[in-house]
Amino acid sequence: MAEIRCPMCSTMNPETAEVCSNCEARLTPLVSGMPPADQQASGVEGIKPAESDVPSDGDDWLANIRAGAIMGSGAEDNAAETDEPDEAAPDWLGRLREADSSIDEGPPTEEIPDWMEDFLAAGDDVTEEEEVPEWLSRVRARREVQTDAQPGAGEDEDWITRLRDEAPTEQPTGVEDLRPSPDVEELTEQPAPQALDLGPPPDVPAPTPQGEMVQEKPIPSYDAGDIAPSPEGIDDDFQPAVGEPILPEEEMEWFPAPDERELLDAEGLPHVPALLDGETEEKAFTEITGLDMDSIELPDWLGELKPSTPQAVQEEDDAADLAPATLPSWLEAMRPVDTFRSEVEIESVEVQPVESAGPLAGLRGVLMAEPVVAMPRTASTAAARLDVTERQYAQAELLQRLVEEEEKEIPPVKAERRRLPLMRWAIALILLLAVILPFGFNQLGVEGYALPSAVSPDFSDLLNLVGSIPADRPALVVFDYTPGYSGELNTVAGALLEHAVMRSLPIVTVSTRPTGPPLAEGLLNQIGADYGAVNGESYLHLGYLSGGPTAVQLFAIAPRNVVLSGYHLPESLSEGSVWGSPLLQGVQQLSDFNLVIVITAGTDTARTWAEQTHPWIGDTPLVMVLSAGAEPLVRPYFEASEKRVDGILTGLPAAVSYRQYSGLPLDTSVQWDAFGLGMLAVELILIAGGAYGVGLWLLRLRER
Amino acid sequence: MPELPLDFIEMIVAAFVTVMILSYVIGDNVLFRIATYLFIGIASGFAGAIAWANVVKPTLVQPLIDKELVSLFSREGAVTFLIPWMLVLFLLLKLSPRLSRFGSLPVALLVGVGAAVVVGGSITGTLIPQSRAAAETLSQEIVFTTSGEPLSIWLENLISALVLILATISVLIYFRFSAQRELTGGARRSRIAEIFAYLGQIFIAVTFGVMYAGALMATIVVLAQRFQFLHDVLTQIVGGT
Amino acid sequence: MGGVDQIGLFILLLFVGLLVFFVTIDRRRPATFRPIRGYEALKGVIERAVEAGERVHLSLGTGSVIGTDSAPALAGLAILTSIAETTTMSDKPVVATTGDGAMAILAQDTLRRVYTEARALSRYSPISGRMLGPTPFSYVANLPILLASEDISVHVLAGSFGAEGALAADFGERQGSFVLAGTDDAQSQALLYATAEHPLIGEEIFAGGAYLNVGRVHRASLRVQDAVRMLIITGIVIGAVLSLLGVSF
Amino acid sequence: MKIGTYLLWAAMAVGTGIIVLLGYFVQLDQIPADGLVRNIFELRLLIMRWAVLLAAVSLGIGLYNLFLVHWTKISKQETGWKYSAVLIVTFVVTLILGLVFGPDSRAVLFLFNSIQLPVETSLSALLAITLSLAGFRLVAQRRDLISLVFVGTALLVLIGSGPGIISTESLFFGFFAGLRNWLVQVAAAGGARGILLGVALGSIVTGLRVLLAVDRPYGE
Repeated sequence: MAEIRCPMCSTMNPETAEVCSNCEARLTPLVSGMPPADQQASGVEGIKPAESDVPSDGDDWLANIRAGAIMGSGAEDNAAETDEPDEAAPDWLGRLREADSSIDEGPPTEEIPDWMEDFLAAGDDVTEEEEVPEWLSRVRARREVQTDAQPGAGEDEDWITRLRDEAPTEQPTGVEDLRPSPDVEELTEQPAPQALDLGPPPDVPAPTPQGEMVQEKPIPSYDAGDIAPSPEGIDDDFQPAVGEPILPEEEMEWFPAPDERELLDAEGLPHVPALLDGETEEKAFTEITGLDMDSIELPDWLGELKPSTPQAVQEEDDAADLAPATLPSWLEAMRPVDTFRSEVEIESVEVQPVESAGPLAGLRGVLMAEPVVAMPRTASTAAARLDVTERQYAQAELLQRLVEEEEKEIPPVKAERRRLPLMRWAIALILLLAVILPFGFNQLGVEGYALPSAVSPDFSDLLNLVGSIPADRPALVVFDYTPGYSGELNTVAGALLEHAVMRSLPIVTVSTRPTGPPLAEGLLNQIGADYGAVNGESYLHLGYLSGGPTAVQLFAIAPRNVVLSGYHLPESLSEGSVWGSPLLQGVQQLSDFNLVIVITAGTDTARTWAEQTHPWIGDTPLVMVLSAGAEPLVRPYFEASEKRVDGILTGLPAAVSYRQYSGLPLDTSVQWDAFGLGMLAVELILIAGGAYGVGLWLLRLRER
Repeated sequence: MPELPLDFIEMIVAAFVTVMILSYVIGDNVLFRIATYLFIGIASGFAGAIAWANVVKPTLVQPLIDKELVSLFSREGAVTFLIPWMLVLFLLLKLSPRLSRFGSLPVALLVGVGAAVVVGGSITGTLIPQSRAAAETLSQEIVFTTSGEPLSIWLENLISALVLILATISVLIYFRFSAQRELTGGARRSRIAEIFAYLGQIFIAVTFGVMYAGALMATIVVLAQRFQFLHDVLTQIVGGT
Repeated sequence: MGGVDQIGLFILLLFVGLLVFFVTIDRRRPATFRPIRGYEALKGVIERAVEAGERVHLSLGTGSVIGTDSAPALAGLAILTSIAETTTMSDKPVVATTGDGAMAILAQDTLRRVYTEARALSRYSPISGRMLGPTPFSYVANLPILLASEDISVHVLAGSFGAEGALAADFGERQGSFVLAGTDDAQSQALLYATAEHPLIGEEIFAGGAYLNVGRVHRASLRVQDAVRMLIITGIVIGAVLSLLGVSF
Repeated sequence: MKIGTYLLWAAMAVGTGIIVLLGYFVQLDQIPADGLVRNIFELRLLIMRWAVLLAAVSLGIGLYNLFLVHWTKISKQETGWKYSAVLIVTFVVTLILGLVFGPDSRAVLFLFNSIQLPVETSLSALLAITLSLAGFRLVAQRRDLISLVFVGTALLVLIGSGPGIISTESLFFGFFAGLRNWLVQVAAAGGARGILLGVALGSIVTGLRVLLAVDRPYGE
């Protein structure tokens, strides 16, 4: 069913509609005898006259227009000042009336603008080529060719149907019938008035009637290093022919890509038909491939760089009186020559359609709303080729990919549906059970893991070292770990400190972390309770050294200048300075301590104490109590030829062994079993992960 | 009942807070957030009090109390009292967004000292000692048998020394950033570097595996110790001993 | 002048000389670096975060400015410069957090400089560089709430961490964020290798400035590292041969 | 080169940096200096002590920044403002107790032992579950040779370190303990040395960029 386009807002409306569905403008012409209400409802509200001005008989359509003219006079006054005096205002009405009476004469002659006049004159007299603009002479040549090719083209047919007939008719040999299949025919039936349709850029999907997005076909990715892609790389679906509406993908499926063999030229190099240069090559090409150049469409933005025929180029050169500009060869090859053939013809008045709506409804020969330039035109059939080499083609491809990538919207990452952390719960449950069960071993009479019996070689050195330290001067114990690691390090360091307290070695603590002093007070308070060691007599806290390695170096050089107040001092010392304590009598610098024990979980801290104190520690042994993970990084300091670390104690197993061999009481059996079961659980978890991973990998291997 | 109720209350609160944090295993929840914010508040207050008591007060305030005003303006007073006060005042300008620009002098001092400690500590503490230790790995005692040393021990020591040097060199080569430009615009190592880098990657995986195992062992000990603590608290509450 | 560590001084001057040399030849003979997967992916996800109106979070770790553990945080500040330049115009600009007061001040100064250069100082907020907690664990404990409340989709750890760095990375993974993590401590690197989606191992954390195009000197720095690396390897091999021959040094 | 205040800051950073750096290579106490200090060594000590003081004051500024963030959240009643209220109350109470009675007072130690210590230890305990899950996922999902070597090595070290699948008293424990020691003391030590050297290279160049005023994190 044909449709009418609303002149006011260009919306497509069914032919039968009187009023535009979008802006309710009047679609059906005003015919005399229509009741005033219809006229008013005719959508002319914008210029509806006031009640009093409406003439009594109401049905004279000229009176309405005059009322409109009065309403608009305010605007016209302004316009008038610029264009014509007031008296001349009714004059255009007169002309309208003449146009109304002689609708068939076509546009009033005196009104014709100059360019139009030339055009018409050119239409009558073909021979005077000099004055006729050159582009018009070609247009006229084109028209004669056309009329020969299509005798009897219906005069009165709708301009769109003629447009469609313009589509290439000869069927290129060797390629299946490219004529759109019947169901596509209806789509092209719809009079979709288009401006100069160069086709939207291939990546911007043309709005389809149903509004659903046309699925873009991704350009096949290839490395820049490859030779220019053969035409299959440019899928026809992807590049709509110029002038044709972009069809939903499924309809275009039957538009097959040309066969690869045909596109290879004699030497086997993949020729890109659209880009061969020169008329002669084109013939050779058509003979080889039998493919007509029109059917192969360029990427749209390349489309504008339409090839120019050598002969047209020659003409331009002659006409120019200026010295021809010397263009670079590659630019010369790409210089477009206007090959568009204006399809627009100004028909005689009889043929012109009656204006169906709007204030000029019922009139003929009304100028088109769109500028003439915007009228549909199609490229001429005899388009010449671009002189483009392979390298330029590859660069064009690269440029096109870059353009498309820029415009391509980064697809939003679909937020993973928050799945229940079942794996995390399962592993947590296994670990918690493994650690909790040993507390019930005694009640259940289950025997736990046996305590370690083997003694590692570097272990006995440490035992002898701590066992042989004299008690005349204090041992410095550095608490450089955070409360987070106290669970492990209190247990490991506890063995060493308990051994020292058992041997009544005086202990002085210091820390380069704010939380170190309270940890030291907590651990020594717990150990001292069993051996009667009291703060201020058996042990003393120097407190917090702020400043990291800088403070360590300052402390190593001159401890008394750095530590000013001390931490949690007993009442007897709280008035004076911590250095007044008898424990610290002979201590002036770091080497005056009998032993330095550094308890830390971090390898950086261990390295800092090993490096920064080395020049000032003298012969005092340095022992490191480490978390299990720090051992590999500190061991090089312990094994270097020039020893910087004299003893290492790492992890719970070593601590349990130390307790066994230093004769300390062993109250850690439950913790040892919990540790053992925890390790068992973790080992099984890792084995399960490994088995799962290897299994999947083998499955994939077999599938491939 | 424990002698001091404070210790008992301390233990009960610690047990509650432990359960609130371990509940994060199930998922982020209100209990976890309350315990976390309590912890951050206390840690911040504690750190502020320690910084004041151990550093700021002894340097900026104590001299005002202990020393006469005259000595503060002497040569020694200038460097231990006046200049520090000036730097601190400049630093406090950072509190106001408008004047913040002029507080950059002390920050520049901090950055200068930090950068120097990084460069000096790395050169003298790691680069030289570690390179020397790597070079000395293949010493004569290891390569040539000493009398009475069993062959297997000698072989094991020799292989260990070679593996030590090979591990260090291949890991260093793996971290090499420079590469050759490929035709397609990518970048790739040379053939030899590729072999050493792959070997280096395996040694890195072994090193990380050892450290990961160590950390895992440490955290299992902590997990066991936490439940030991909860078990002790329960027995004390139930047993009333 | 006795008491001069000549070897140390020579190495220091060697570094400075090589740095100046590589900066001068960078324009004529630009360097090519091997791809690092983490940095490649980071560029894309930052753009997506800006487009999707989500926030990027950079953690500068818990190291102190005047400690040996300040090096990765200084490298983190170079990465912060690059990220901030991309997100100044975003609805939710980058947030930098740290566990040290002085490092928080440096983060604020770095952000202010970037906003000033981008002529967007009005959009700068002082609390976009902040300290979350004074101790390592108090800093990490604050992360899950920050990640949830500030709609963070890119979670970058570039600073000094202990074992708690693994918790920091795991909180990011649970939030479904893109996690890129690097530090200087080898043990923490091992844990981040297991827990983070894009771990930076070894000295890759120090290559952030070069891979995110912060400046010519950053690229020259990587070439200096490679040159000294080859000297160390040569030194180790020659040293091994000399010690084999009984020469001690 | 544009003139600006940044030159002053750069001069301060480079000057103090060079003095502290020289302390690592040169016996500075033999370089005399007249004026405020007797020799360069004393000047270096002073600069380091000022740095320690400024670091502590910066901690104070950081705590004020923390207070401001949460105070803003409360005043704007943003989501989760109740938690911020809990944080601010405990922060102020602990700070006042610490300033008035000292950080080693019984009250402050009560707060430390009842909340800070158990929370940090429990977070460390959570790490056990996190690391186990990460190990499982690493080898189950990434499935490359490197992850397999990583988890395989970890497994061997765990088996050789203590009781688990194999008790410390079983026959095979000796073999696994020896294998564990070799892995830790040879393979991992060599790899760790390579990583330490690499990290040192990166740290040196990063520090040099600051000392040469190429990187200026202290602002313009």
